[in-house]
Amino acid sequence: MIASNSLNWLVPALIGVPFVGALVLAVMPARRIELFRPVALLFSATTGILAIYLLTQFNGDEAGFQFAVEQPWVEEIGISLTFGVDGISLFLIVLTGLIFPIAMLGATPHHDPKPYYAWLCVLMGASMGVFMALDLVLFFVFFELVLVPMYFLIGLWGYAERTTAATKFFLYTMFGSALMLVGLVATAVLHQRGVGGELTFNLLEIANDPGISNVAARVIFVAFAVAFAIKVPLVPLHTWLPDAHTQAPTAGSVILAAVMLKLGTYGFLRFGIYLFPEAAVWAKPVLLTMAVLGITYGAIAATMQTDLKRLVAYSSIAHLGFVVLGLFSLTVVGIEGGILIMVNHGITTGALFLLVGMVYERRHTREISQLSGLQKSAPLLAAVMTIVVLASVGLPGLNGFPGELLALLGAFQTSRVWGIIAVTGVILAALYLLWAYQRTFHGPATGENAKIPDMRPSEFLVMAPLLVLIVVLGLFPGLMLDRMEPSVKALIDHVDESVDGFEQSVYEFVGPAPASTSGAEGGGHSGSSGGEG
Amino acid sequence: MFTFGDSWYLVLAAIIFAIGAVGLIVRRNPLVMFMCVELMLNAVNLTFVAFGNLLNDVGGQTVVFFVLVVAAAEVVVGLAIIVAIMRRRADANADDLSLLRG
Amino acid sequence: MRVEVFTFLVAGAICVGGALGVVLFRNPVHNALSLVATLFGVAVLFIAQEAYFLAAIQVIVYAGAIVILFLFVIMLLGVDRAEALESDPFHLRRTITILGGAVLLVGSVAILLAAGQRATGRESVTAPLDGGASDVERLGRAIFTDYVFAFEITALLLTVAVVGAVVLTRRSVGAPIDLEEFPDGTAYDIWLEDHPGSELEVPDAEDELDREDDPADPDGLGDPVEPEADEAEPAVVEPVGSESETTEAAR
Amino acid sequence: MELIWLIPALPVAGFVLLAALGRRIGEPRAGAIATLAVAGSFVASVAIVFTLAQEPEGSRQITQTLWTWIPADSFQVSFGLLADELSLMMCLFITGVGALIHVYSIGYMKGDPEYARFFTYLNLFVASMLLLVLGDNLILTFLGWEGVGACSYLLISFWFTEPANATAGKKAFVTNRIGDFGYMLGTFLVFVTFGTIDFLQIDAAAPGVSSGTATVIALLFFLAATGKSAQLPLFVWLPDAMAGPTPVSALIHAATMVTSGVFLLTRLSPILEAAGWANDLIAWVGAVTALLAAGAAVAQNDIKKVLAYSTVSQLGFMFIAIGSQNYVGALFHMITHAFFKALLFLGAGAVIYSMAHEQDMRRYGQLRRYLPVTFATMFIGWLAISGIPPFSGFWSKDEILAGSFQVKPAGQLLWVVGIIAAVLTAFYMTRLMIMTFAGGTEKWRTAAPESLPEAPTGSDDHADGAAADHPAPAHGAHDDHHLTPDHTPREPSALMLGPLVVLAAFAAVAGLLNLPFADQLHFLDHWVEPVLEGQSGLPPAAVQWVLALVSIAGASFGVLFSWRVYQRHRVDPAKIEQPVFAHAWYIDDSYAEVVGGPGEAAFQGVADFDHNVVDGAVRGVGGVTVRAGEITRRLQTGFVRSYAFGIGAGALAVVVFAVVRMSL
Repeated sequence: MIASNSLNWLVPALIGVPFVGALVLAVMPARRIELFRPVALLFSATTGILAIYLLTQFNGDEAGFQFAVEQPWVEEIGISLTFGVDGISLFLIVLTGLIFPIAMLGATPHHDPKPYYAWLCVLMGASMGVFMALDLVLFFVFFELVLVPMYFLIGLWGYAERTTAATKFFLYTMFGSALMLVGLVATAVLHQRGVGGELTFNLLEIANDPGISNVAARVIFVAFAVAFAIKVPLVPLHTWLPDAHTQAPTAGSVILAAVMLKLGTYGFLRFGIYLFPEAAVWAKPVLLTMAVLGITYGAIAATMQTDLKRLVAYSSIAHLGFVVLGLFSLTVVGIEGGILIMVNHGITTGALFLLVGMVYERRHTREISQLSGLQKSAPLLAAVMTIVVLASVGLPGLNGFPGELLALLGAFQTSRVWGIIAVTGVILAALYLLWAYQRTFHGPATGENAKIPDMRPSEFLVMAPLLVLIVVLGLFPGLMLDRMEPSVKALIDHVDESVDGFEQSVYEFVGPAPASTSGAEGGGHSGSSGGEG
Repeated sequence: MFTFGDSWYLVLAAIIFAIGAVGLIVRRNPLVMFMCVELMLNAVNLTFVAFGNLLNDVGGQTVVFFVLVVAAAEVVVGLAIIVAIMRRRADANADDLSLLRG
Repeated sequence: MRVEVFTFLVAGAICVGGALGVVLFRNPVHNALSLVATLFGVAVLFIAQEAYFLAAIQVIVYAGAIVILFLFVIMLLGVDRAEALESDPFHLRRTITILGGAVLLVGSVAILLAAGQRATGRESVTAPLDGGASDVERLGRAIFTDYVFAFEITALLLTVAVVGAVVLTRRSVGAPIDLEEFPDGTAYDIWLEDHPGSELEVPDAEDELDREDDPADPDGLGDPVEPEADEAEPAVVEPVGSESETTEAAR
Repeated sequence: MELIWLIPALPVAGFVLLAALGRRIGEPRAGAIATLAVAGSFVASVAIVFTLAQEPEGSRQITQTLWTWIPADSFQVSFGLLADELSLMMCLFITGVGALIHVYSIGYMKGDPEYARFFTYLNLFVASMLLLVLGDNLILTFLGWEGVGACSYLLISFWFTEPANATAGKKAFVTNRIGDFGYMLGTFLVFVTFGTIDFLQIDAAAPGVSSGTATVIALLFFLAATGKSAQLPLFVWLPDAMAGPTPVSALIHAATMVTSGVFLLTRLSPILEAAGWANDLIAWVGAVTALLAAGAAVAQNDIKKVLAYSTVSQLGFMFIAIGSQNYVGALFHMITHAFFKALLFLGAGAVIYSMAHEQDMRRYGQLRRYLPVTFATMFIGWLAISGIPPFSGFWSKDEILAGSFQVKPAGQLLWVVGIIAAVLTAFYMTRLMIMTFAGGTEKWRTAAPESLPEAPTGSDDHADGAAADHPAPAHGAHDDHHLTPDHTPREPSALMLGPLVVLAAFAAVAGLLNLPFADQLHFLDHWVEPVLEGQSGLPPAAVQWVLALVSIAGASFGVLFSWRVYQRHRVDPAKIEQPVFAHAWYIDDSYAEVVGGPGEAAFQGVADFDHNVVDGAVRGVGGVTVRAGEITRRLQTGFVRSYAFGIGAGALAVVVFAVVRMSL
C-alpha cells in the first residue's frame, strides 16, 4: 500500500518548515515589528512551494500512499510517526500550502503581529500534519493541535464578540474530539484483540485487516462521525461556525473556511469510509440526510442573514453539505466531486472572506443594510466579487461547478430522492449570493458607500492567484481528477471488498455501448456509475 | 494486658497527629498553624520509623529522611510567604488571607 | 524492657504535652518552645527504635534549624501577640473540630489496639534493617542506591526552596500596600456583606452558647469577631481548662 | 475543418481583451473590437457552412474535441464542439444578428461611462451562446446555458444604480436557475439511462429507451426550457428583463438566448419522439403561453413591455411546433422571429433613444414625421410579426399552425388557440405602431408624465424593488435628458439605422427559407433534415391553403380592429385594456405575493429557528454550566482553615469507615 519514494524528506519538510517558522518568530526580538510579516511569509511561502513541488513529483497513476515516512514514536503502544500522501490528500495539502501565504498577504493584524504570525505558522504546520498523518494517534494530535492557534487567532485578533466565539468554537470541537479519542483507542485495542499481535495505531494496518465486529465498528464510527460532523460542520452541529467566522479576523476566517472545515470531511473520508467501510455504508442514509439538510437549511439560513460574513459562513455550511453528499454517495464520481468541492470551496470562500474583509476595512461594517452601490465607487472590487460569487454559485466554467455536478450526480446515482432535493440547493445558492451581492454592490451609492476607495493593486495581486485558480480549475478540473482517480477507485474497491452487502450495481445502459464509458480507464468501477436503476 | 509493642508508638503518633490536626484548624495565627503541620509530620515520621522497625525494613527510615528534607523546604518557603505577608499587615491572621475565595 | 517502657512513657508524655502546648498556648513564642519539646520527644523515641541517625537529624534540622527559624520570624516581625483562643468567628466549627479530633483520635487508637501486634505488610527481604552494619550505613546505602533519584530531586527541591524564599522575602520597592487595595477586601468584609448586621454583635459567653441552635444562622457558622476586637483586648481572660495543661506542659 | 473552435474563440478573445484593458481602450474602439470579434466568428461560421455544404447529405457533421473537461470515472465530459446543420444554422443567425446589434450598440451606448463593460459582457454573451449551440454534450451546452444566463443577469442589471434593474437581473437569474434544476436532473437521468451525455450517442441510443424514462427526461428538459425561453410558469422574468439596455433586449431577450430552450428540445428530438404525452404538454403549454402573453401585450403602455410579452407569445408558438414535433417549423419561426423581433426592439430602441429614454407609448405619437427610417423599418417588422404575407412571419407562423392542426389528439383546438393568439398579435402590434408613429397628436407635448396612471409594476422576488418597467433614466451621458414638451425627436445616427435596414430586409424575405409551395423550396427543411428524426409531416396542401387563408383573415382582422380603436377611436381603448391584461393575468403578482409573503416569512422562520432553537440549545448548555459554577464557587471561601477543616473531615470519615468495617 505504501509506495516508497526517493523524496521522503518532502513530507517532514512540509510539516516542519512552518513550525520552524513559528520558532524563529518566537525568538525574534519583539521590537523588529517590520520583520515579522516577511519572515512568516518566507516560511509559509516556502511550504507552499514545497507543496507545489510535491504536486509535480506526485505519481498520478499510483493509488497508494507516496512520499511515505514511517518512524516509531511510542513503540510500547504502537504509536508511530507515519505520514503519506495519496490522491485524496494531495490537493488539500497544496491548498493549505497556497492559502496560508495568501491569507498572510491579504490581511494584517491590528496589534501584536509577532504572536499572530507565529500562531499562523503553527496552524499551517498542524494542518499539513492532519492531511498527511496515517497513524490514528498522530492524526488526533494534529487534529487537536489545530484548535489551539485558531482559538488564539479568534480570541485575540477577532472582533467584538471574539472571546465568546473562540470559547464556543474550542469547546464545541473539543467535545467531538473527546469522542474521537475514545473511538481511536477502542479501534486499536479491538483491532489487537481481533487479529492478535502488537497493539498498533497504524491506519493502513488496521484498515486492511480490522478484525473488529460490525457492531463495534459502527459504534466507533459514530464516535468518529460526531467529531467530524462538528468539524465539517453538519447541521445541526453547525452553530459554532457562524460565530467563529463572524468574529475571526479576516485571515482566520479564510483559513477556517479554506482548510479547517476540510479536516472534518477529510476525516470522514480517511477515518470514516476507509477505516470502517461497513459502518459507512450502514450510516450512509443518515449522513446523506444530514448533508441534504445542510445544503438546503444552510442556504435558507444564509438567505436571511444580515451580516455579510455570517452569510458567507452559512454558505459554507451549504457547500460542505455538498461535499458530504458526494462522499457518502460512495460512488467514485461522487467522492471525486466531494474532493473537488473541498478544494474549490477553499479557494472561492477564501476569496469571499478576503473580499468581505476588504469591504469591512473600507466601510467598518459588515451589515448588509449599511452597504449599497459599492460597484459605483469600487468597480474593480465589484468585478472580482462578481467572479467569485458566480464561482461560488456554481457557474459552469468556473471552479465551483465540476465538483457540485459530480457530487450531485453521485448522489443521484445512489439515491434519487436525495439527489433531487440536493439540486434545489443550486437554486438557493443563486438566490442568497446574488441577493447579497445586489444589496451590497448594486443600487444607489449613498453616503459613505460613495466614498470608499477601490481595490489597491496590492490587494488585487493577492486576489489574482485565486482568480486564476477559479478559472483554470473551472475549465481543467481534469488536472485534479486524473491524479485523484486511482486513489478514489482504490477506496471504493476497498469498500466493495470489505462490505459484502455493498452492491456496485452494474447498470444496463440503453443503446449502443457509449464510447465514453468504454474509454474510462481501468473500468473496474465503470459500473459504479450506474446507480440502482 | 497491654504488652508494650510497636503499636504503642502508633497510638502515640495518632495522638500527636490528632492534636496537630485540631490545632491546624483551630488556630488562626499562620505561624502556629505551621507548627501544627510540623506536629503532624512528626507524627507520621514516628509511624514510619515504627513500621520500619516492625517490618525490619530500612525503607521506613529512608522515607522519614525525605520527609525531613521536604518539611525543611516547606517551612522555608512557607515562612518566607508569611514574612512577605506580615510585612504588609503585622496583624494578619489566616482568615484575612482569603483572596483566593471563589 | 522496663527501660524501654519507661523511656517511651516519658518521651511520649513530653511529646503529647508539647503538642498540646503548641495548640493551646496563646503566645507564638510559647508555641514554638513547646514544639521543640515535642521534637525532642520524637527524637528520643527514634533512638529508642535504634534510628540514631534520624534522631540526630531530627534534633539538628528540626529543633536546631526549623524552630529557630520560627523564632526568628516571630522576633523579626514582632508578631508575638496573644491570640484570643476562646473567640473564633466560626464558633460552631471549632467545637465540631475538637469533637472530630477526639473521634479521630479515639478511632485510630481503637483501630491500632484492635490490630494489636498484627501489623500489616511483610518482613523485608531486600534491605533488612538489622544484620551487621549500622543504621547510618544502611540508610546511606539505601539512599544512594535505590532512592538516589529521589535524593537528587530533594537537592533540587531545596535549591528551589532557597531561591523561592529569597525572592519572596525580598523587600518590595514602593509603599507597602494594605488589604483595602486588594480586589475585594478581606474575608471579613465579604463575610459581613453576606451577613449584614452581624458586625454590631460583640461575642460574649452567654449568646455564644445559644448560637449553635440559632435559626437565623442555619449554617451554624456563628458570627465573626471584628479584627479590631483582637487588638482591643490584648490580655484575654484565660480559659480555666487550658490553664492546667499549659502549666503541666511547661514542666 | 478544424476551425470550428474559432467560432466561439473569437468572441472569447474579444471578451478577454476588453475585460483586461477595456477601460484603457475606451470608446469607441472597445465597441469596434467587440463588433469585429463577433463579425469574425460570423465569417468563420459562414465559411464552415459552405465547406459543409459541399459534403454529401448526412455526413455534414464535424466534431472537434478540444480537451477532456471533466474526466471522472465513467462520467467523461469532453470540451467538444459539434458542428452540424442545426448548430451551424444557429451560429449563423446568432453571430449575424449579434454583429448587427453590436454595431447598433456602438451608437446606442455612446457616451455611457460603462461603455467598455457593456461590450465586454456582450462578447461574453455571444461566446456563451455559441458554446450553447456548438456543445457536443449536455454539460458543455449547460456551460453555455448558464453562461448566457449569467450574461443576461449582468446586462439586465447593467445600470445597477437603479434598484429595479438590479432586482430584475437577479430575478432573471434565479428564475432561470429553477429551470436549471430541471436541466441538471435531466442530464443525470440521461446519464444513468444511456451512460453518456454526448448528443450523438444519445440520439443513437434514444430509440431504445422506454417511453416512461423518455417522458421524464423530456419533462425535465422542458422545465429547463420554460426557464430560459420564458414559458409558463417561469416566463415572469422576461418582462422585467426589459430593464436592461435595449440592444440587450434585442439580442438576448428576443433573438438568441430565449430561443435556446427551443434549440435544446430540438437537439433532443429523438428523446421527445419517444416521450409520449410530454409532447402534448409542451404543445399546450406553448399554446397557453402564446395566448396569455399576447393578451398581456394588448394592455402594456411601455413599448418594450409590449415587445417583451410579444416575445413570450412568439416563443409559445415555437413550443407549439416542438410539441407537435414540427421541429423545422420551430426553427423556421425561431429564425424569422430573430429577425423581426430584433428589428422591432432595435426600432423601439431608436425611438426611446430619440425620445430621451421615455418608454411610455402614451407619450409618443406622430413620430413617423420625425423618424422616417425607423418608422419604415419597423413597419416591415410589424407586417412580418402580424403575419401578413409575403413577410417572413407569415410563413413561419403558418407552418407552425399547419403543423399543429394535425396533432392527435385535439390538434384542431391547438390550432384555434394559435389563431387567436395570432389575431391578438396583429392587434397589439398595430396598437404599438399607431400609438408610436401615428395617432394624430404628439402626446408628449401635452400629456405630463404624472397625469398618466401608474403602469403595472413587474414585482420581484423580495418585494424590495420597484417597477422594472420604468426606463433607467439616469445613466451616463443621458443623465440630463428628460422628455420635455418642447422636445424634438431626431433620427439616431447611421450606426443605429444601418442594422435596422439590414434586419428589415431579412425580416421581409426570410420566408424564402422555407416556402411551403413546392418540396424543393423547403431549403431549411432539407438542410436540417439529417439532424431531426421524427419530423412530422404537414397536412395535405388543400388543408394548408385553407388554414393559411384563415390565418391571413385573422391577422387582417386584428390589424383593422386595432386601427378602428386607436386611430379612428371608434372604441374606447379602456374597454380592451383591462387591468387583468395589464397585470398579465396577475401571475407575476401572485408569485410576488407568495415569495415576498409566506415564502420570505418561512425563510425568516428557518433563520430564527437556527438562531433561537439550534444555537439556543448550545448556548443553554453553556449557561447551565456557568450557573452550576456560580453555585459551587461559594464552597471556595478562601479561608485556609475551612479547607483544613474539610481535609480533617475527610480523614475523619476514612477513619470512621475503617472502624465500622473492622467492627463488622
